[in-house]
Amino acid sequence: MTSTGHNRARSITLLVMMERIRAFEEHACLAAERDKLVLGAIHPSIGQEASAAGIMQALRRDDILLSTHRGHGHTLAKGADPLAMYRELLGREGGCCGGKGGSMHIADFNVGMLGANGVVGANITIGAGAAHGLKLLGSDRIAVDIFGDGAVNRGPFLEGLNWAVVFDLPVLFVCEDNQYSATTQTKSVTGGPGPAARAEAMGLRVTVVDGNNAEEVANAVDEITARIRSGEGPEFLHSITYRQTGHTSFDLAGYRPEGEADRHKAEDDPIARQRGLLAAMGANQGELDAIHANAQEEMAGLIKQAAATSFPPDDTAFSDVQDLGSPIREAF
Amino acid sequence: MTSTGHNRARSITLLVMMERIRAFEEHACLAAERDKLVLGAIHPSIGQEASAAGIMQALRRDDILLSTHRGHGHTLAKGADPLAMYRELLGREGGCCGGKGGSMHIADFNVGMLGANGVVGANITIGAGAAHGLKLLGSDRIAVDIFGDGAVNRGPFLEGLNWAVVFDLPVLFVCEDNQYSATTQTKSVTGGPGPAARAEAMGLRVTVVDGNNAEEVANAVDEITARIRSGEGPEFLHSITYRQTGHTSFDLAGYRPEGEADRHKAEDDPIARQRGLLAAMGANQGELDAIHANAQEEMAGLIKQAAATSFPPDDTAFSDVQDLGSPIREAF
Amino acid sequence: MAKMTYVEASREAVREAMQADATVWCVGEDLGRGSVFGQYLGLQDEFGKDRVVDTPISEAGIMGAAFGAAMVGTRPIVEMRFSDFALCATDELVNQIAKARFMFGGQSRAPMVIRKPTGMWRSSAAQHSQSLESWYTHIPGLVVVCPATPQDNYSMMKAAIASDDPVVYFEHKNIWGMEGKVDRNLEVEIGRAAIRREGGDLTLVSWSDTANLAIQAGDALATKGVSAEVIDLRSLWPWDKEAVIASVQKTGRLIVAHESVAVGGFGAEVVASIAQEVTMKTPPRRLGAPRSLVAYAPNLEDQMRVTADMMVTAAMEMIKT
Amino acid sequence: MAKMTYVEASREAVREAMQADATVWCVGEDLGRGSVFGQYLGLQDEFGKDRVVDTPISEAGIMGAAFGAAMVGTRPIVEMRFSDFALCATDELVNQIAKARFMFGGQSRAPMVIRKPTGMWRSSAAQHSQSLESWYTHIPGLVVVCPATPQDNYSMMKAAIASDDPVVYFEHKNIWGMEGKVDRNLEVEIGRAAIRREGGDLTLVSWSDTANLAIQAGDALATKGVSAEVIDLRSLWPWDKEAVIASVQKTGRLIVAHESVAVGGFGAEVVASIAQEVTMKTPPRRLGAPRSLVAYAPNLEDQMRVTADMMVTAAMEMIKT
Ligand SMILES: Cc1ncc(C[n+]2csc(CCOP(=O)(O)OP(=O)(O)O)c2C)c(N)n1
Ligand SMILES: Cc1ncc(C[n+]2csc(CCOP(=O)(O)OP(=O)(O)O)c2C)c(N)n1
Ligand SMILES: [Mg+2]
Ligand SMILES: [Mg+2]
Repeated sequence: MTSTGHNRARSITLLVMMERIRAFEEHACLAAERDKLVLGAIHPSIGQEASAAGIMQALRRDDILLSTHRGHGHTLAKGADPLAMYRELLGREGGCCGGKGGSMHIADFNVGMLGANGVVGANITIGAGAAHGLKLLGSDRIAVDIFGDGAVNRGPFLEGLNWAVVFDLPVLFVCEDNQYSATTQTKSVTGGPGPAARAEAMGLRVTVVDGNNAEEVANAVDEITARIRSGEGPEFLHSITYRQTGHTSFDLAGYRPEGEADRHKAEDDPIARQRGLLAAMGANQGELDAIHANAQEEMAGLIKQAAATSFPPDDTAFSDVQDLGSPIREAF
Repeated sequence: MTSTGHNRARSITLLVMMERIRAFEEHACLAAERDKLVLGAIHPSIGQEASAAGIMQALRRDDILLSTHRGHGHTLAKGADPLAMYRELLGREGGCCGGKGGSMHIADFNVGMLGANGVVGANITIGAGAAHGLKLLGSDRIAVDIFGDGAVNRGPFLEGLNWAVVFDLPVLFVCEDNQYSATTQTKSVTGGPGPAARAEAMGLRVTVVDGNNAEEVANAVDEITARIRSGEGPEFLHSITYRQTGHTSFDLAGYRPEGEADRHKAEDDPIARQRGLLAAMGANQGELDAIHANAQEEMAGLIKQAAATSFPPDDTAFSDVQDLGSPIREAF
Repeated sequence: MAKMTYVEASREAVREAMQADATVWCVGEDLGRGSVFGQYLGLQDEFGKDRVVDTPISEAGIMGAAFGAAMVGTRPIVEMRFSDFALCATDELVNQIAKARFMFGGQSRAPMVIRKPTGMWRSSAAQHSQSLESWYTHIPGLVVVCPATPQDNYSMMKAAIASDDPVVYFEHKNIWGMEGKVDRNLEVEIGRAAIRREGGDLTLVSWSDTANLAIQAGDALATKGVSAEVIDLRSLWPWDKEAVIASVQKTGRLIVAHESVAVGGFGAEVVASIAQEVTMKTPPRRLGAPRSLVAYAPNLEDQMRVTADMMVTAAMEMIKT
Repeated sequence: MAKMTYVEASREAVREAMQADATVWCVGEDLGRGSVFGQYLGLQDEFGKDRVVDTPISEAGIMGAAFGAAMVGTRPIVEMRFSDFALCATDELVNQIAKARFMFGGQSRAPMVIRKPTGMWRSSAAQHSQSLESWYTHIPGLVVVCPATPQDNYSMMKAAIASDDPVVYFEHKNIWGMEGKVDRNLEVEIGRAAIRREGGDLTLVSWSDTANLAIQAGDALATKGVSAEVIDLRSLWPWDKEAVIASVQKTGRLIVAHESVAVGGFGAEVVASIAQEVTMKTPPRRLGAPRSLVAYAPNLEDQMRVTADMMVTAAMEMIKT
């Protein structure tokens, strides 16, 4: 595969994954807003699915992933079970974190997904360290560490990237740049040319991609991860995309310039673009519609199943704390 | 004055200040090592005096300065009283911080020196904020914020520089690069090309100087501070120098490559270079020797005077804590 | 007297302080859109972007920069969004802000209000639910305020802004919408407790939203014939030890209740202080969270809560011994 | 039994653990030169630069990276140099490391030892002298260890490295040179106090270097005919409440002494816990630092110290009532 070529099977895989992520989150948002089944905040990645799909297709199941509060897509694409994820979002038994973490702390260690994070930027040093651990263990696994554009203004961005360069670690940092930090346009609070320039100045090899083009992301990450796995050191990917929704499912995002979101949805939606590409490659409308319908049907069924699950046993509130010292002995 | 010209009066001033800083610290080190009068650690800036002298001559008394654990030179050059500084180093009454801070927390708010800092890098955000305050107050004062090469690997470097750029603040950040972070060669733990590249990537205008050439530092800072004062925003100075001593006065620095320190002392001492320059400009040896002798005599007398001062009253251990709530009421 | 919610009350206090003093300003993330809970709604329109400052996501930067700006003569109000995120600025708050005045021998002041929305609030999980007020009581140089009502959130915010000390100001996320009458002329001295209910049988001490539960517990106990004195400390440093001593001298019984983890919580300080001074009829009690984490699932979250019922049960056990 | 200093004891424990388990490694600033107090002298020569890692000045990086490396199966020993600097990594320790196992429903472990040299040590001033151990007792998920002797610094370091929990490990800077016999076969269970001296008149509880002063106080009291039971808690979470209860049930009197600030210190937790369980002959007492800052001048620094004399005075006052 050249970096510009398209492999039809992979193109389909990318579309399928993006449709599944979109469907997963659309149903999660409905569950939150309409059905009040999700009590905590959820941060949809609707419009940003190309990064998740494009990056994860290049990873092995045992490679490591760290993500953010906006991590459903990454987690699903890494191979996590959507039913366990839904159960987690609904705080139910059988959730991938036993109902203890919720959307913001979703994790599935079985597929190398070591956690979303509720603290912006915190995963950057942790991801560097996971790669450090892999190197110490002599493993050929690699780590991918995804964060938003807002995170580049926090100290861990500098400390984590510097760490990876100094210790020459097998890690790919991805800035998934959706242009907003909550309600603030990130460029209004970011000095200088931005994430890529900063990473370059820290000594990382940098690639910038159109983060709404799944093929471009996939091609870039195929090459990058091959280099990293062969020991060429840490790299940085700046994936430029757009957050089509509010910051959380409850946020109407009235602070955005008029028409901005509509324009992105109409002209730059990663799923629509991938469908277009596949159509141009000869796929028929029916095939593409089926991918969409299957994803919707899958997630509609799973969220129902999750909603029918019971809440975790009360006493699990006191398990998984620590080995030494009982969590409840000083309680009341 | 052009940026390459030399003004004899200023050249003398620079030498005088450097000799005074050197003498101040030589006597402080003796007091620490030989006389056991200084109980805490002191971090000499011997070999780095050109930064202090060159930068401070460009500042007004009411401009703001923030510095580090290695801040004697900066503080003296900013106009602080060396007797009060010595008293502080010896923990005596009349010390500029009442004997409460010591060398590592030296400060003189009367001359705008808002404190050395015991936490590497912590002064970077504080300095940006001081400039922010000045701007809010509509003042024409500026802030200078000096830190070491080791500090560029801590988060506050990124957060402070970004802040200054985003809010377009009147602040000069100075990385006084003596090539060591305690016992570690800083380049061995710094990714990428280094401080200047990082600052540039954050959007600051960057100047790199030979930090052992007082004239070069002074010329650069004259121009930079003029720009900052006229509202052209924050800048960054990378001043490359060398720490001729150990990290503290007690550190023999056996970890340095053999001959490195000797070579620097012999070939690149900022005071010797300034003497050489003045000699080349026609100053006679006697005049230059007198500058040296005066500085030595001044500091020898002052440290004696400081050592003859009594310790602070015991009850000052409980003053200057806070207005609300008594510091001792819950004590024993 | 105006009727206001808890969130409106502190917003009003901030607005009035900003009107009265041009050196007062607010700094934090998303303030131009009101911040997460609407605490700043309208303030950027009124005072402009220079005095209601939208920042990068940069808690260390916010805290450090505000401190620098305070040292040169401004009075920043610092928004930390969730108290949990303030941990990203711990060096700045504890090693710098709290210590500067002392370390520099009295040369500096840090007149700052550091706002930390605190506590459990609908399935926010372990990183957005903590109550860490006891930490800051342990740090000389800091003032710690925990208002429980709209009136206190108005009056104590005013007092906090007026103070030259750095004030760590905990607003409880669960009661932003709580309504109450607010007298703009009422001054509340930081360090003075409020006796929310007088009683002779036992003393129930609390603060922040738990103080509201303590009032409920007092009401419930009254129906059982037990007269509880309910004390809302309102601030933990300084705290009104004298008021608690006077009450326990009268009642002979003490329960301290708080939302934060019991182990190492400020309840221990209150109990230890009083045990040292007053001989009680029955051993004192603390009610606090178990030493576990706040989970996301609502039923698990509830396991960490101290409720009015628990206070009633503990009180009845005490009365019966 | 070997004779070792306090600093040698933990270095030996680390060395042996590294010899036994290739996944144990050390990470911090200047470790190749032994770190500030010689804790790592020789280890880089023995184990190489990959297992004794020299880092940038980057506490948040060190803590966060070590955590990431722990989650993939290594066992990092994290050096914070001075406990004060660890505040630069508070989010990493408190929001991430302490919470991960729970938040992720038991999927992860963070087998880490976080070393924090602590306490007052010759004119180090406010930013290099703090004792903040009580903070970490308040954080579910963390273990807190404070050894006072070479033997404990050997045995408890071994236990800390062996634990799958994150252990916050406070070594007192004042006693690096303290010598003592160390039995390499002696295991010390974290959570088990040491009765340093048996006695029947009063119970004196302490930890870290203050426990050594408590033994001196016990000796001095003996010469005055007062028999003090001296308990060194050794770890604050878990802590040996049972041992203290048993002792106070016997003596009826309790003094808790520690170097950290009294307000919000762990002494309050001990006193409150015991007051709740045991009826004492006299009110319990706490000895801790005033709520002020540690100054640089030696005489001012001394104002913050809890001494053996103070313990004796407090004990004599108690005995007389
Ligand atoms: C340290 C910290 N500060 C603030 C927040 C609140 N917060 C949550 S998400 C968010 C915006 C993050 O922006 P970005 O990094 O671009 O990620 P995105 O939400 O766009 O995916 C903010 C400010 C937080 N979680 N952590
Ligand atoms: C946050 C923090 N980490 C570690 C230290 C210990 N320390 C004091 S000075 C120093 C070296 C600093 O190097 P650099 O910034 O280059 O300044 P220099 O000492 O060379 O002037 C270190 C590691 C500290 N004071 N603060
Ligand atoms: Mg974003
Ligand atoms: Mg240096």
